[in-house]
Amino acid sequence: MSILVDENSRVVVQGITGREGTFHTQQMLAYGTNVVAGVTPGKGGQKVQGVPVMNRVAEAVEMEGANVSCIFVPAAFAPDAVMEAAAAGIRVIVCITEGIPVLDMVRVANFVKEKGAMLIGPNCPGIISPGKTKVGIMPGHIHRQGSMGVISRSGTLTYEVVDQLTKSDLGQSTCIGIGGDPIIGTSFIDHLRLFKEDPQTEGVVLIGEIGGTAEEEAAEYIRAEFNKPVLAFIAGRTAPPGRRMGHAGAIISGGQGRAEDKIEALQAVGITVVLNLAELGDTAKQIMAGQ
Amino acid sequence: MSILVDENSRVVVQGITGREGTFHTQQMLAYGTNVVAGVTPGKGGQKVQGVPVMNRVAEAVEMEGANVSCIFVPAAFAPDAVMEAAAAGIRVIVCITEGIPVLDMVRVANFVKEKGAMLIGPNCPGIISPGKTKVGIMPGHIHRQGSMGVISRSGTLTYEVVDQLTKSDLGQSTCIGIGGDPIIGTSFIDHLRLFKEDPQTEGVVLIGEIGGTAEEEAAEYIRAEFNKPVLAFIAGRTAPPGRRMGHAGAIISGGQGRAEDKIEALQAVGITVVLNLAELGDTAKQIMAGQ
Amino acid sequence: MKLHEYQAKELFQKAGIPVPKGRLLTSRDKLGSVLEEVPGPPWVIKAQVHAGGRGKGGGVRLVKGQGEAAEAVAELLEKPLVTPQTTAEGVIVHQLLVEEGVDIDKEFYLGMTVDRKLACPTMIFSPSGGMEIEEVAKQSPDLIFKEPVNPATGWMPYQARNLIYKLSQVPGGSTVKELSSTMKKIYDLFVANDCSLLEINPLVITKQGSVIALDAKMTIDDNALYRHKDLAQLDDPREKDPLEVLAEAASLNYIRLNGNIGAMVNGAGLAMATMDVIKLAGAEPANFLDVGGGASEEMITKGFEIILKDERVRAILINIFGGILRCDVLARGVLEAAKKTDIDVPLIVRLEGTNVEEGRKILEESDLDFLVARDMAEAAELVAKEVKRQG
Amino acid sequence: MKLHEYQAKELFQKAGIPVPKGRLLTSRDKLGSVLEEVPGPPWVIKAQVHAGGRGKGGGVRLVKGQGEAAEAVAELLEKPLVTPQTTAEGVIVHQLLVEEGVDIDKEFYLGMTVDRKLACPTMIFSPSGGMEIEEVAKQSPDLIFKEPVNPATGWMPYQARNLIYKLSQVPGGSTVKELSSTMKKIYDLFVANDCSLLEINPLVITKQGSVIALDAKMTIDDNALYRHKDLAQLDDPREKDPLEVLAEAASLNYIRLNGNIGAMVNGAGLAMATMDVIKLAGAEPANFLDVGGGASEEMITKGFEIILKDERVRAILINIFGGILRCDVLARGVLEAAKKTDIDVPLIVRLEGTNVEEGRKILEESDLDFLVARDMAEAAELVAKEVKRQG
Repeated sequence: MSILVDENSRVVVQGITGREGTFHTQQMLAYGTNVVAGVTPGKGGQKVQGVPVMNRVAEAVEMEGANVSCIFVPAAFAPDAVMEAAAAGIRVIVCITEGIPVLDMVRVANFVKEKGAMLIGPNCPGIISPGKTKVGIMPGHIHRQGSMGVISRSGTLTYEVVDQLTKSDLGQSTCIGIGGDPIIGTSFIDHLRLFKEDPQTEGVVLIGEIGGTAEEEAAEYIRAEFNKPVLAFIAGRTAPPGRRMGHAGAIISGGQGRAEDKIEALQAVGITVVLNLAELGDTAKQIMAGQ
Repeated sequence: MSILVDENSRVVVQGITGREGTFHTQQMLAYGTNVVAGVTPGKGGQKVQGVPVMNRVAEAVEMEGANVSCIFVPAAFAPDAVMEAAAAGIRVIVCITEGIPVLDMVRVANFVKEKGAMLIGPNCPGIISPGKTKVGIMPGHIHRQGSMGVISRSGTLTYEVVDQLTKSDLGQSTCIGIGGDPIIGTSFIDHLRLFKEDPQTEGVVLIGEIGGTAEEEAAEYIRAEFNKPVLAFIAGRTAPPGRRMGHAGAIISGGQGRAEDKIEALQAVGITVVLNLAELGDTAKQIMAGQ
Repeated sequence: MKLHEYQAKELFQKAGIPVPKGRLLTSRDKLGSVLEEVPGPPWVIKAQVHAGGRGKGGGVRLVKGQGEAAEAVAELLEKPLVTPQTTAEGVIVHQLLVEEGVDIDKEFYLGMTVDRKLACPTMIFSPSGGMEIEEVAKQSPDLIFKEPVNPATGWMPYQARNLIYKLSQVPGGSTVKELSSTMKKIYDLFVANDCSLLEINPLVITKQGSVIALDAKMTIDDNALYRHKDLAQLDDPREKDPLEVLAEAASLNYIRLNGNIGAMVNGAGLAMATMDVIKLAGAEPANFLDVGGGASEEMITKGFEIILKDERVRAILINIFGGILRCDVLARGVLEAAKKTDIDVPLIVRLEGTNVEEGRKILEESDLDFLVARDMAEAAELVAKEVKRQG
Repeated sequence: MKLHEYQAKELFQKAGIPVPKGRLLTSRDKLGSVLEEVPGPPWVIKAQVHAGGRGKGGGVRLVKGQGEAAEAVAELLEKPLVTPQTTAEGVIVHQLLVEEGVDIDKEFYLGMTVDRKLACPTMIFSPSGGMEIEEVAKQSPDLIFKEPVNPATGWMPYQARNLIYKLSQVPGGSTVKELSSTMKKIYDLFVANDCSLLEINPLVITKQGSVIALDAKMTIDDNALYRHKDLAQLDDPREKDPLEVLAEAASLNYIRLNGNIGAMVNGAGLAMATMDVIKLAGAEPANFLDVGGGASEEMITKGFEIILKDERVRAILINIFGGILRCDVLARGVLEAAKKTDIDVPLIVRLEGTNVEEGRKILEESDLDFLVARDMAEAAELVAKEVKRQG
């Protein structure tokens, strides 16, 4: 198994003719991802990396059976692109784009939920089920198929974690970057629910950071409903309040979103929180060995 | 049983200090309806017909356990009143108000659905479960408790039908005026679903009229899922196209909404359609006797 | 409330939707100066009436010179125009729109309406422009493209793409942009003006690749007029039956029909059902009249007067099921009207519901001449009898 | 992007939200003419700085006459202001807002922000005006009233009632109307300007029963500035660290901190984690620097230069996990920077991911003096060692 995407995923790349879209389409194809179509309005009929380009997502769904979308459209047009995918019936939408205004995301998040789709991101590296498919921009080669689920608000920090897991002989079922923005399509909890039901997944690594209360909510969910071992890391223990730490969502404001509070909330429900990132791989290995 | 409202309904009247609100509060109380509170912003603390007036629906919910609302607020303010009720957790909202702009109703209908409430109306006489409670403006005395469900897009036409039923010794479980506007909170189908599960209801009378395709949709639902006898009447066989026949929703436009098409759709799935309104009571009696 | 084409086009222009250059002509004398201001020939002269099917009735003329223009104006202005949607007498044309001719390359249909089932505004687009959309719907439903609009997000650019790229022949890039921008503006206009219908048929692409609205139809939601005082002033009572104008002023729902049985009913559904019963009895209703749930004595009087003003009326059926409207109020209103006007046609009264006994008593104790019907069935029978009697 | 109080109040005024009459003072000489234009005494003189806690730092002065006003201006203008949210050196005050004094009857807090969990804008209202809302939240959370706004409907009047009628002392009818109207305008302003935070603290009711915004805080969503060119121009770079201004111009995410270990990382999360590792190793990070996923050679060079410009930096840690950003690009960028500037502090480099071998080779083959860390653990150890060595 694995969650959300696998060898049956048929991916449409929105913004395929752009620089990033083209580059990562090539990378995804190289990983073995089944990229069945690209979309760039007005460029229908072209080919990019051998992939047919269409004018509309609906065409990619009708003609190529696309069921997953990966979006590389610039921030000003990305909300429209996400909604187009959701309206066309795409059920898993991965939005890589960074810099979408928050109030646009208010509308997008509600729209996508109404359509019954799952939005990963925006401002995220995407999602990979190692050995099956990669829908996003993460370096595929550091992953290995296995039993660990990874959910993260960060990009390169996730690569770091995955690299340590792989080096500790812990492969991954699915790794999801949920995005670093204040409003994102899906939360830790949405994916924990899926990992709970996924037999391939035997343990989960949560990678949080300052800002918001998503980690606290995840802790509460895990306490009440999640039955597999969870290991967590929270970035930003040394971040000053009131400053936006790169990610639009990584800001301690109004006394909320501090790393200490998150760590405390997680520890309070019995989750192991790694304080030194360098030790994450080893700690994960110990925990999983203890199962 | 009965559907939506019964002796346990605790009614809040929004717009209770207005002329209509006050009059019908008195009428409802006389029928035995449990009117627990009224709401008129800024008039909290007063009493109308012995019923305490509050500033907010949320207060009526918190302090008096109101679970049904009946709205007599003028059209310009009614959308706000409906949303207030839905946001306050009221689950059955009856909106008597006529003349709400259609685009307001677009927003209201979506909002109410999102909140999980059922909106009856607007532009409707309300809902009555004879012998238990009356939430609306229908003359209570023509009803009798019994086994017929009535769903209607009309007001006085419903009274006519109920009167005939009662005179034919067919009492009613619940009678619902769903409203004569193009966009209404709940359709025939929503209530058929409830009647289907209601053991008190043994047969249903549908009262439709020109405009829209709600009757056609109901016919399809009945064919596929409804297992109790249904009798229908459609008003407006002689109505000219393109004219709004009193109700904002009663208009044949773009070749849609003709009475003949509705009658045909209903007959096609085996529903008896009464063509002469004067014969409705007798026909209902025959059908129910045949069960 | 319907707007005239020229009124809708003024709103289009303000919203940035391109329309042909044109001027309104209300008097024959002004034709010369109007033609000077409008680029051409050729010109197009269009009767400004609310009735549909105007083209089929000869209300739209393409003229190639001043002479032809003068002829067309002479034939149209202040003359009756008969279309498939008017009566046989037609409607009088009081205003003409004189427009520049446009080099048409392609014709589309673009419209917006509220989808009742989906409970949201919906854009409709079709490459079969110029035809009535109902005809297209019947003949080639696959050529009608629809996009419902989520009220939370408003019209989104992808929806324009969904409509435009469905065309078998996609126009050039700049035309696609213009089409897309027109769609967005139509949605904004629709919402800003509380429209119930907005239609451009045809929306054309010119030989130069520009998009232009050749026709314009706008209907405003009557219920929303209270917040659009500016639009309410565009109402043209000359387009309506004079009795309907009277009824409107009295807040009565009255529609004049072609029969001879006047009807006064409370409630729209019951009023329609009463019309149907009259028809079943072999007669034809002269009107739809719903005096409403909360009618006052004055409104009843007014309604009765309006029915009596219709000289085609041969009998009157009053059918009241008292709810909020009490039967005694109805009775007093009718008597009040009878005082003012001679009632020289048979009157059939059917009362039921709130205060019915009191209402019947008031009528019986008056010197009004009328027949009582105990229920709908009897009312229908009596109407039929009257029809036969007058034969 | 933060606005100054006077900038926010100008937007308030345009939106019809009442604010005290006031004038901006940027030079001592103008005080006389400003005081003539502003009703008073009393006047209120307020330092225009972005740092919070301005009142506690003495940046807000109530003056009863011209003499007191001149004194206050002399003490504030072009002088450093230290608040609980500034460094010990404080920030220089370049502008003062001079306002009329207002007869306060009651003080409220009114704010709007985006609720991340509910994914919608949320109005916050409290009768505990004048206090920091975080303090109120801690001490009396029952005095904080919230109304999330459904984006499909926008702010609805009932929501204002839900907030206002929760007050234990409901103000008079006309004041309720003014409060309600202010809430609606705040929502509209919030949405129209893509705010991430909008605060009025205090919003006061005057002794005359009028509602007036005594303070105004607005933060604009940086991601939305592209569609608000007018707002973008209100940015005041004097309020920022000069190195941060440099970084912004180069599209780098850089935040200056108080430590002495410079850090260059790709990715915000990894950059934060790197800061945390530095701290765990017993040192203090001098900055947060995320060069981003798709950084070019030039951006790397620029980022490295900015770190070197910080004279407090005693060692530099480069931590790159190559994904989109390839390690060879990083290496070349660093070498380019080294050419331009002398690197006189120890450099610790940890590379991993895409093109890592090539990157390491480029660095090794250069004449750059640096230490290699194989992983995060080793990087932390080396940093710790450097800190110890330098004592």
